[in-house]
Amino acid sequence: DIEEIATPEGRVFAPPRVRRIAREEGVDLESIQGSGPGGRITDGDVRAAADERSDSDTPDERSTASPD
Amino acid sequence: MVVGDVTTGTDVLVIGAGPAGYVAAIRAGQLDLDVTLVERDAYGGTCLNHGCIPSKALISATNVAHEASHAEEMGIHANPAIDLSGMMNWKDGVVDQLTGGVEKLCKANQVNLLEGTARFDGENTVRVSHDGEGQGSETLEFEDAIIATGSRPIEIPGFEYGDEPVLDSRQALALESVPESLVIVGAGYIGMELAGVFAKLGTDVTVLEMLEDALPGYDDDLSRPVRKRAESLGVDFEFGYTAAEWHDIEDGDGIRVVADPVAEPATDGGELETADAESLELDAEKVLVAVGRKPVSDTLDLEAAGIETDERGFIPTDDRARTNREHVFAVGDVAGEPMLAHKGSMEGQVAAEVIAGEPSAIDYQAMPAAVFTEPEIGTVGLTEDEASEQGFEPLVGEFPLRASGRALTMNESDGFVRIVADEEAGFILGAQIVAPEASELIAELGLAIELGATLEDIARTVHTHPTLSESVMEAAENALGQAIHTLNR
Amino acid sequence: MVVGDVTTGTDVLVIGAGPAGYVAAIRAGQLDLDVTLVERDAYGGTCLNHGCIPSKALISATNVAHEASHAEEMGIHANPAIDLSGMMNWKDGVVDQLTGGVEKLCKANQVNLLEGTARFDGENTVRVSHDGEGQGSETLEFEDAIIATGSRPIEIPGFEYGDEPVLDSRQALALESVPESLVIVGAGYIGMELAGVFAKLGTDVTVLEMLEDALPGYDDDLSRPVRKRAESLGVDFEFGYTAAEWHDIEDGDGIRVVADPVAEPATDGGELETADAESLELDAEKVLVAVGRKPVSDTLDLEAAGIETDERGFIPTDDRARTNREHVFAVGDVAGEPMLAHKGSMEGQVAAEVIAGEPSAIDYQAMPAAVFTEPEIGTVGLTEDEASEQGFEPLVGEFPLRASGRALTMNESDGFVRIVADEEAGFILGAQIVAPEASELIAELGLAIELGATLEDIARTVHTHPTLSESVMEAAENALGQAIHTLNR
Ligand SMILES: Cc1cc2nc3c(=O)[nH]c(=O)nc-3n(C[C@H](O)[C@H](O)[C@H](O)COP(=O)(O)OP(=O)(O)OC[C@H]3O[C@@H](n4cnc5c(N)ncnc54)[C@H](O)[C@@H]3O)c2cc1C
Ligand SMILES: Cc1cc2nc3c(=O)[nH]c(=O)nc-3n(C[C@H](O)[C@H](O)[C@H](O)COP(=O)(O)OP(=O)(O)OC[C@H]3O[C@@H](n4cnc5c(N)ncnc54)[C@H](O)[C@@H]3O)c2cc1C
Repeated sequence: DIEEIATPEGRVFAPPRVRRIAREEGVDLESIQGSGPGGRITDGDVRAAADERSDSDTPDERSTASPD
Repeated sequence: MVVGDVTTGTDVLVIGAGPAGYVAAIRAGQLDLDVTLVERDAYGGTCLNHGCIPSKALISATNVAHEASHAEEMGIHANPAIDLSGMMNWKDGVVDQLTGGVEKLCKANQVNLLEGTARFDGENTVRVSHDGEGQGSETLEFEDAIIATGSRPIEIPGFEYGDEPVLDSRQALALESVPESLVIVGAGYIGMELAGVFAKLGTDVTVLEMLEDALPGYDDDLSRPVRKRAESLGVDFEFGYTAAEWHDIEDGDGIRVVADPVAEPATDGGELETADAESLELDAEKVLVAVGRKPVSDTLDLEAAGIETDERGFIPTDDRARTNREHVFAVGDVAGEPMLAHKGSMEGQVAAEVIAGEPSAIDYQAMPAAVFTEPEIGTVGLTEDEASEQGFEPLVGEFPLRASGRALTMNESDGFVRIVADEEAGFILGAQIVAPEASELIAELGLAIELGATLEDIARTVHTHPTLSESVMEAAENALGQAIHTLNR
Repeated sequence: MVVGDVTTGTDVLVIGAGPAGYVAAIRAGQLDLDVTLVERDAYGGTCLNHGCIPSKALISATNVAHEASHAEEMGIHANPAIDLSGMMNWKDGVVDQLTGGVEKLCKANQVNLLEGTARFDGENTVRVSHDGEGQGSETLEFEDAIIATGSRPIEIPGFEYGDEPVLDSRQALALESVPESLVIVGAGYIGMELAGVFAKLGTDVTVLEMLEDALPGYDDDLSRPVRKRAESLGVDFEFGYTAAEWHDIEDGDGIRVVADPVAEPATDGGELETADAESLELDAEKVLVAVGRKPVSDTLDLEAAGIETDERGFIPTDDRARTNREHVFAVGDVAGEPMLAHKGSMEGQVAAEVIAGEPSAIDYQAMPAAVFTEPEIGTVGLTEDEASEQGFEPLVGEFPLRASGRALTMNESDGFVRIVADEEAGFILGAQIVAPEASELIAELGLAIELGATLEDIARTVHTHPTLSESVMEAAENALGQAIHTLNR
């Protein structure tokens, strides 16, 4: 009873266009905390997750990408 | 290869031109794929020729006549005469217009059309045999194939469809005269839709159903208004019976259908007890068997391409509509439940897009379904029970049609709109509607579910007055404890 | 204060029990406010008693009769007789059921009901006078007031409503016999809805309209199918004329309506030219004036509370439904265009919530509207032109009803669904629908706009087959260049 009720597994709340972007970017929607109403996942949430991942995946690229 | 045989090739082969196959072919054409669509019978498949479209045409037409003759309360006195052959001609015209349209759309989207029956002949080939004498066959090579061969009605022992008084739904939709009496075996959606049509045509209809209610796939409170309305049209129901056999009535016209009571587990949990009710004998002019449909996968020589089916004959697929073979897809009725046209069309689109390299997937949150009875039923997503089973805390809102101004002005006040949401965030999880136009009203809720909309989103969207769609808004408000036109629970 | 006068108090006073006022009162009650609703005439206001509801009831009923008598093509032969008094009784029953419901709902939500006419008497007081002899009046003190006094039909010079053959819409909806012939002045939505009703009742209808088309508030391609259908019902249109006067026909029954051609600016941009067409003389049994409605704000002594109106008599309000006085709100028709029931109800809710301290506001993205003609019109949000004017690059998708399987099975193929989106991100900006059930179909698009849905979201939401709502999906797909059932532009 004290346990927090989490959204049942496998169910994400995100519009079709966001689900498509997630597939394109290879982002797992279940790993994202949505910023929309009620925790709905938005385009921006997915793109941010994609950016974050590519940032941490390719640190070298990041340093070369900022020429100063 | 047989001498004299022609081998041609295509990038994408689609087998079957029903709503799954022709949609796949058109989308493939739009994506500039070289696509060939093979159909053995008629463009549009079951749905356009013998299913959705002719059934809905007859439902609309018989409704027009029935409404007018039952509108004394509204001050209208009419006694319409129905000319069945006129009605069937009109229906056939509707079908022709739509199937002709499908053919044109295929051509306009550069789909190669091929008439014939396809069977796999290897990993990347089918043989297409043409009907009629001397038509022969040809071999077709493909890179990717989409199987969209649909389904056929299930037969029950003793009721073979070839026999004259035993009808399947296709034959029932093409009768040349109104039967005086009809036994319908099966109270699923096809049986119930046709029970309404025939009752309104003046046929004495009896529905036999093995289970204990009409539309057994639906919750009681959804099916009840439909069953009651059917009863008020004069339809008799016999629940808990299975059709055992039929024979011609001696010294008389018509046939006698014998139905046996279903053996039920004893309520005390003990051993199986043969129900002690006696067999029924129902006399009728014809009997329509509508007990379900099964996939058309047995006539395709699937083994030749190494494609697997499950124990019921469906071809299992993944979320890209792919079978166990990477280059072969299956869509529509042959790929599994729910056997609905729009489910097949969506899968057809996905298959074509995946072949074209697009990031498409079968990722719907909810599949709507409708029953075109009186009143209609429309459902999408989860029921309250299903939501609980999946671990949600369901929050439910309802609105009864008798409180809807629009429903009263239509003289139709049976039914309700129910919305199931998740208590925590208010996300819409499902909806069940019994109402006139339920098939249309469910669209808003389907969109709501796909978008991840909440109760508040629906409640705060202005809905036109006076419409039935206001009932959707009111049901959402009711879940939030702030409905205006009904008391909040 | 007058001797013998009673002063009572209420936290929230609502004046007028139409869809704006009663909804405000119910919501206030739900929010535990002490609320009093004053109504001088009938619960439900114009909408339930003399507007939306009775008009839609008569539209439905006459449609039932008309459809049945025009369904030969579908094999149905009927010659319905209409008993107008039966139809009116049924309609009155519908109205009574709904207005009785409103009264019950008010009581169930602890709304104090007071019959009488309210006028402001100071900043925080109204006098409520009771009709009937010796009923007197009382003073009521309030902290916050919500004005919801609605609107009344505009009169045109020479056509006073008291005169027997000159009808307003309220009287037209309550006629005791079917007029043989009727001139309708004004081809707005009320005029067009009633033109259809009377034409189907058998009346010889002529519609006079000052401007050049029926439903002049709507784009040509939306109004055209409606005008054409009306013409096929036998309705005559006279565009570019204004009603000038009427007189009894000498030596005959009925009246003669004289209509003058409208003076138009010369097409060469020169000075005003009196159109050289001659005046028209139209003989008819009655004339219905439906040229618009104006706010009921002149009978309230608004000055006593310091409340301002604009030059047309509307009470300007901010996005909290507040007038220029902090503690006084105005909602519904009296607060301005669009004069629609659902707009008023939404404002009523907001006013009550703001008074209760909730963070509510009038913040809708789009206001739907419907015309219940044949076919219906449903609109929401921006047209293509409006979207351009607002700086969007509009992307438009359309689907013609003649390509809809469901429409053909209803024998109704006039019309289309159009969706306007913004090209860049695909956000839905508006929709225009002419179709059967357009009033219901528009709901999905209203929700789409409120939620910021895109074309892709609608296109990827599975829609039930066969339904009219598929046309919404197809229009979205058409905008994306990937419609299946129509060619993509
Ligand atoms: C009476 C009735 C009413 C219905 N009403 C509805 C409804 O209202 N809504 C709804 O969603 N669904 C309805 N359905 C179900 C709907 O018809 C099916 O779900 C739909 O037709 C499935 O589409 P499909 O493309 O998978 O198969 P089908 O439509 O069955 O098409 C398959 C096609 O493949 C062809 N074919 C098969 N094998 C071969 C081969 N080897 N070579 C070449 N061609 C082949 C067949 O000739 C057929 O044309 C109804 C069904 C019936 C019977
Ligand atoms: C024929 C017709 C058809 C229509 N169809 C539609 C439709 O389909 N959809 C739609 O959205 N709209 C329709 N409308 C418009 C709709 O009726 C109005 O928009 C709606 O009624 C406005 O609601 P309201 O609450 O602002 O005012 P009203 O409904 O006009 O209610 C105002 C109430 O205030 C009372 N009142 C006024 N002054 C006082 C006072 N001083 N003291 C006490 N009480 C007072 C009146 O008696 C009345 O009951 C139609 C209108 C007509 C005439």
